[in-house]
Amino acid sequence: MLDADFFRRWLVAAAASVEREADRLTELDSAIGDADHGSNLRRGFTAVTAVLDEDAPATPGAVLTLAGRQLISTVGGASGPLYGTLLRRTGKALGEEAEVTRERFAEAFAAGVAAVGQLGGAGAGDKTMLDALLPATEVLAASFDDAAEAARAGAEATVPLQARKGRASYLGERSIGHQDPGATSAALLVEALARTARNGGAA
Amino acid sequence: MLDADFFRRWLVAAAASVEREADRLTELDSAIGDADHGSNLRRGFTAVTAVLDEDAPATPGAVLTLAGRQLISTVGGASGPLYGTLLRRTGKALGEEAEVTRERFAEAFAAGVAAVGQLGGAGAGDKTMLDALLPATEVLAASFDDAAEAARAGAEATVPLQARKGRASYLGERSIGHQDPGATSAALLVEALARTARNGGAA
Amino acid sequence: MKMLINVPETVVADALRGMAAAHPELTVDVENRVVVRADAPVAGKVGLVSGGGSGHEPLHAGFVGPGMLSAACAGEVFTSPVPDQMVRAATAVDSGAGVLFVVKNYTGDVLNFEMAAELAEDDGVQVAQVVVDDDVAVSDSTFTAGRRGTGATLFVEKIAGAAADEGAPLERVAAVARQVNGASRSFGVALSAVTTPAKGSPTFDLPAGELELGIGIHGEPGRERRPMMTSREIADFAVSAVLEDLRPAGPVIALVNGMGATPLLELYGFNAEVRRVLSERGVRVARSLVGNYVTSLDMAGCSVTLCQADEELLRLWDAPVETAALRWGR
Amino acid sequence: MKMLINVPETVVADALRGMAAAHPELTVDVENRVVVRADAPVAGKVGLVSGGGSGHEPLHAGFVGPGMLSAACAGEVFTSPVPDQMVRAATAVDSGAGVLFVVKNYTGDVLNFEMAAELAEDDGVQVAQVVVDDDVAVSDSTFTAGRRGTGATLFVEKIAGAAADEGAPLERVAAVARQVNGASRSFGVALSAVTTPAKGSPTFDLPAGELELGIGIHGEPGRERRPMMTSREIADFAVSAVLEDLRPAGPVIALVNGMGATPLLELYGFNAEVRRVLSERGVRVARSLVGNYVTSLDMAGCSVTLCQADEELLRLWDAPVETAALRWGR
Ligand SMILES: Nc1ncnc2c1ncn2[C@@H]1O[C@H](COP(=O)(O)OP(=O)(O)O)[C@@H](O)[C@H]1O
Ligand SMILES: Nc1ncnc2c1ncn2[C@@H]1O[C@H](COP(=O)(O)OP(=O)(O)O)[C@@H](O)[C@H]1O
Ligand SMILES: [Mg+2]
Ligand SMILES: [Mg+2]
Ligand SMILES: [Mg+2]
Ligand SMILES: [Mg+2]
Repeated sequence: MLDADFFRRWLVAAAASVEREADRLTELDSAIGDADHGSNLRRGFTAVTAVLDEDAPATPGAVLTLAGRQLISTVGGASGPLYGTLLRRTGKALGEEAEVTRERFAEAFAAGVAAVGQLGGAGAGDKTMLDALLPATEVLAASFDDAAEAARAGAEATVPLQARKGRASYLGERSIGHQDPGATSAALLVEALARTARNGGAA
Repeated sequence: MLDADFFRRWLVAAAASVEREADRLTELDSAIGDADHGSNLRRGFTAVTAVLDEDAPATPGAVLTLAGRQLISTVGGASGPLYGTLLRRTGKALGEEAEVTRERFAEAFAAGVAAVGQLGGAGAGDKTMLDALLPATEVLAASFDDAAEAARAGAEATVPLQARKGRASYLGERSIGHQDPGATSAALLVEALARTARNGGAA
Repeated sequence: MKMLINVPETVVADALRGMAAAHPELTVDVENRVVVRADAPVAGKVGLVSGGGSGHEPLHAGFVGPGMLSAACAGEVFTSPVPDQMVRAATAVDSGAGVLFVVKNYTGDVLNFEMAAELAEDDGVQVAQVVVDDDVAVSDSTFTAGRRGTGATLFVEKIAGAAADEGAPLERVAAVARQVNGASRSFGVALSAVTTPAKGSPTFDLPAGELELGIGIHGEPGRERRPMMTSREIADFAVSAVLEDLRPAGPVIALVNGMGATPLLELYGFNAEVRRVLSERGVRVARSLVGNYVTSLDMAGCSVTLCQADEELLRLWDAPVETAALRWGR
Repeated sequence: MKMLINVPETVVADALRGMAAAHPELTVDVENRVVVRADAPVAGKVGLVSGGGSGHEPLHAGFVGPGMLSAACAGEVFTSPVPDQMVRAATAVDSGAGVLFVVKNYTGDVLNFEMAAELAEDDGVQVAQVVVDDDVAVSDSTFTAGRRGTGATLFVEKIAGAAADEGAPLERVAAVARQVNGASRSFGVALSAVTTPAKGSPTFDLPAGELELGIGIHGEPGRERRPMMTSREIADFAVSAVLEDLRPAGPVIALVNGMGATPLLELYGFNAEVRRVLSERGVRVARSLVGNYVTSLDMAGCSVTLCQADEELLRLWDAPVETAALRWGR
């Protein structure tokens, strides 16, 4: 079972990944965007760990909802509302339960990912964070490690795609040949989840 | 004896030197000034040859006065009024004679150089065009070739000087180690004079 | 890349402190990054709120004041502000007559303003939105995020601001804003890439002797790279691109905008070429504006924006405006 | 270096054509490079004429209009205009009340305006001159050409322009101009060198990680080169340099001026630091102006100009002005 602390630790691990990879994310965003994805997420996840430090919500749902709201309030850009919505909707779907099963979480996460799709109007193959999130969702119930692997592969698979959403779409064919920054950060998030579970989190 | 045509040919030769050396003059001005001395003089001497082409004044005095006025009207910057005054005052000092001796010209030229000193308030050693003009004046009556050599040497001798007049003076000690652009162009002028005389001009 | 800054993290807050010091007629909330007309809310008048990533100055905060914006929200450099800022701005300027959000069409701006609109409505503020999308370098299709909002933002903010200043109701102010956006098109060109404080190196490599055509204002590469062109050739290209999309029947308002690092001397020279092309094409320029208004930090380059203007839009354009960056009328 | 130009030879003429197109309220003589208020001469009022090398835009032509200059003469890039232009300008604006020449203290400007003054007097125009020399980076001694004229030129043109607009006689306008110059000091800093169209490469090499302190506006290297400094440190240095020379007893007008390529975002941040230093030093800022006003083509950097202002100067500063680059009052 996954409790509030597991989700708190996930977000702290995600924040650490973002911190470590921020320059790379910005570099990727510089090729087909506006060179801020790393600093955007760093700002957001720093705020998330700060708020979770101050205030430790008791349920998985509350942790994710609070984190999502914090991302919305601090990131800005496209990724702020999108990642914020991902966590908030996932959190809301988890309801008020004190502990959730992996399956229950996978279901909620799928709802969160669907909300991202709805908000941004993107689908698979548009070269966005969804290209990492959607494949991860499919196998999340079975294995967090597989989900991490699927997200990573999904992110890498954005390289040959032409972007149809977000800033990279302005480039048309010139967006081909670059990995999408948002898909890359989404993979970091799912990898952090798997790592957290491996480090004795998930029951 | 030197007639109006001799002075016309001198100015045409000077214009050719300026054209050829314009980039070098600008380069020198770029080190201790504002990178325009070459284009300034090119603009001025192009205008001088144009006006002398249209209108061929009958006396040496009229040629130089016209050329001087033209420099004043087209160059701008510090060098425009200074070179303009040099030629105008030299021309005025020559009066209305149809031909002048080398000695007479040397005297008039000295008056022109003095006027430059008065207008700009500079003296020998201030790292200006005067450092080429003053040494030339001293030997001009004896030999145009010697004057050319004196002007060239005078220009080169500006390298170790600290500028006390003009834009280069703003640099203080940082003006040391660079040849003055105005002294360099002044040497071109005197060299053009000697060349014109050698090419069968002076009687 | 050298910058006149302390550390990248504080550039936006530092700039807002400097704005506050320079402009007593503005209320600058540095912590929340909201710039408001000191006399807001103005009784009975619709409030105009805009905002976006920083790095485009004087847009938007430089356009806050009588006759134009009521408030502006400053995001991080090239990053849309967050909904909290927009809600704060909306609440500060709402007199009860409602608030118009002027949103440049970027995914981030649209999503954040959208969320803010919902939250502000929850707080009892009536909100309308106009999305500015004038950049013809991006094709407006399902294969893109749609045309970017660039130079026309100034037109929308000025003209809708004048309508609000006259006391027009929210629907009317929004309708004017939409009309202006619909009648405006832009095209931009970069002679150099942009360097953001956070990244510290140019966002793309632009070799000497090449330029980018069809750039945006966020350091994105353009639609196409070409060998360097003359001012004349650039004007031909940019104006043609605009006129391919906008075929003005009547006179236009023309903005020749600098991207930040292009000297005004060059920009005025470029304006001469733009006017030449327009007159060759039979387009009459009723009003003209030349300067650095919608910039991209230290990018060298320019953009051309044309707005087909009827009598009413020209009247609103000519109406008094009193902001840091745009002022006229009396 | 890429530029938005056709050929270097025509940049000034091209810019003037572009200005003429953008500003119907100005009469632009492109051939002779003189920009005049369309309504000049104004009966009974002293005319104000300035000018200088191009490349400092909006100075001077951007300051032509009611309440400021009557006419401006544009020289080649960084080259003083010629006397013929100044005589033409003086004749165009003289209403019989005489003309004040506002001359920046550079050998070329001084000599050419001097000659022009003589010629204009010959033509029956009464001429007074004020030489602006505010740049404390140059020591005002017999070992230099004297302090350069930089940011204070804007103060002199604005305030003397207001005096002329009120109908003050020539002597009084000249006296006000001299008072403003005497009460003003500046200091400038370059983060990058300048590239002139004619030369096409930077006037000096400024390695990454270094800056020039005490630069002028013509691409001359400065007084000193140092490792790169923060905005805070630069403000400390520049304001200290100014205050060493000017010890204001009362309030000041403060201009934080961009050299051309420094983003407004950075300039406003720098203004915050300037205000911090001034308040630490107990100097009260009565009026504040931040922007690109006296520039040096594509140079990155900034300058600080302070003018100690009494009640009368503040009143004249606040008086209405209506030019391309400076507008306020009603
Ligand atoms: N409509 C969208 N749907 C889903 N993801 C999107 C959408 N638009 C952009 N993204 C994601 O956001 C990432 C960019 O985020 P970021 O750089 O932080 O924001 P911005 O583009 O506003 O600068 C992209 O790489 C992409 O993965
Ligand atoms: N006061 C002066 N007296 C004599 N020559 C001077 C004086 N000031 C400057 N010069 C000369 O003028 C030259 C610079 O000319 P130029 O570059 O054309 O003008 P500017 O300095 O106005 O750009 C200097 O190299 C110097 O020789
Ligand atoms: Mg981005
Ligand atoms: Mg020079
Ligand atoms: Mg962004
Ligand atoms: Mg010069």
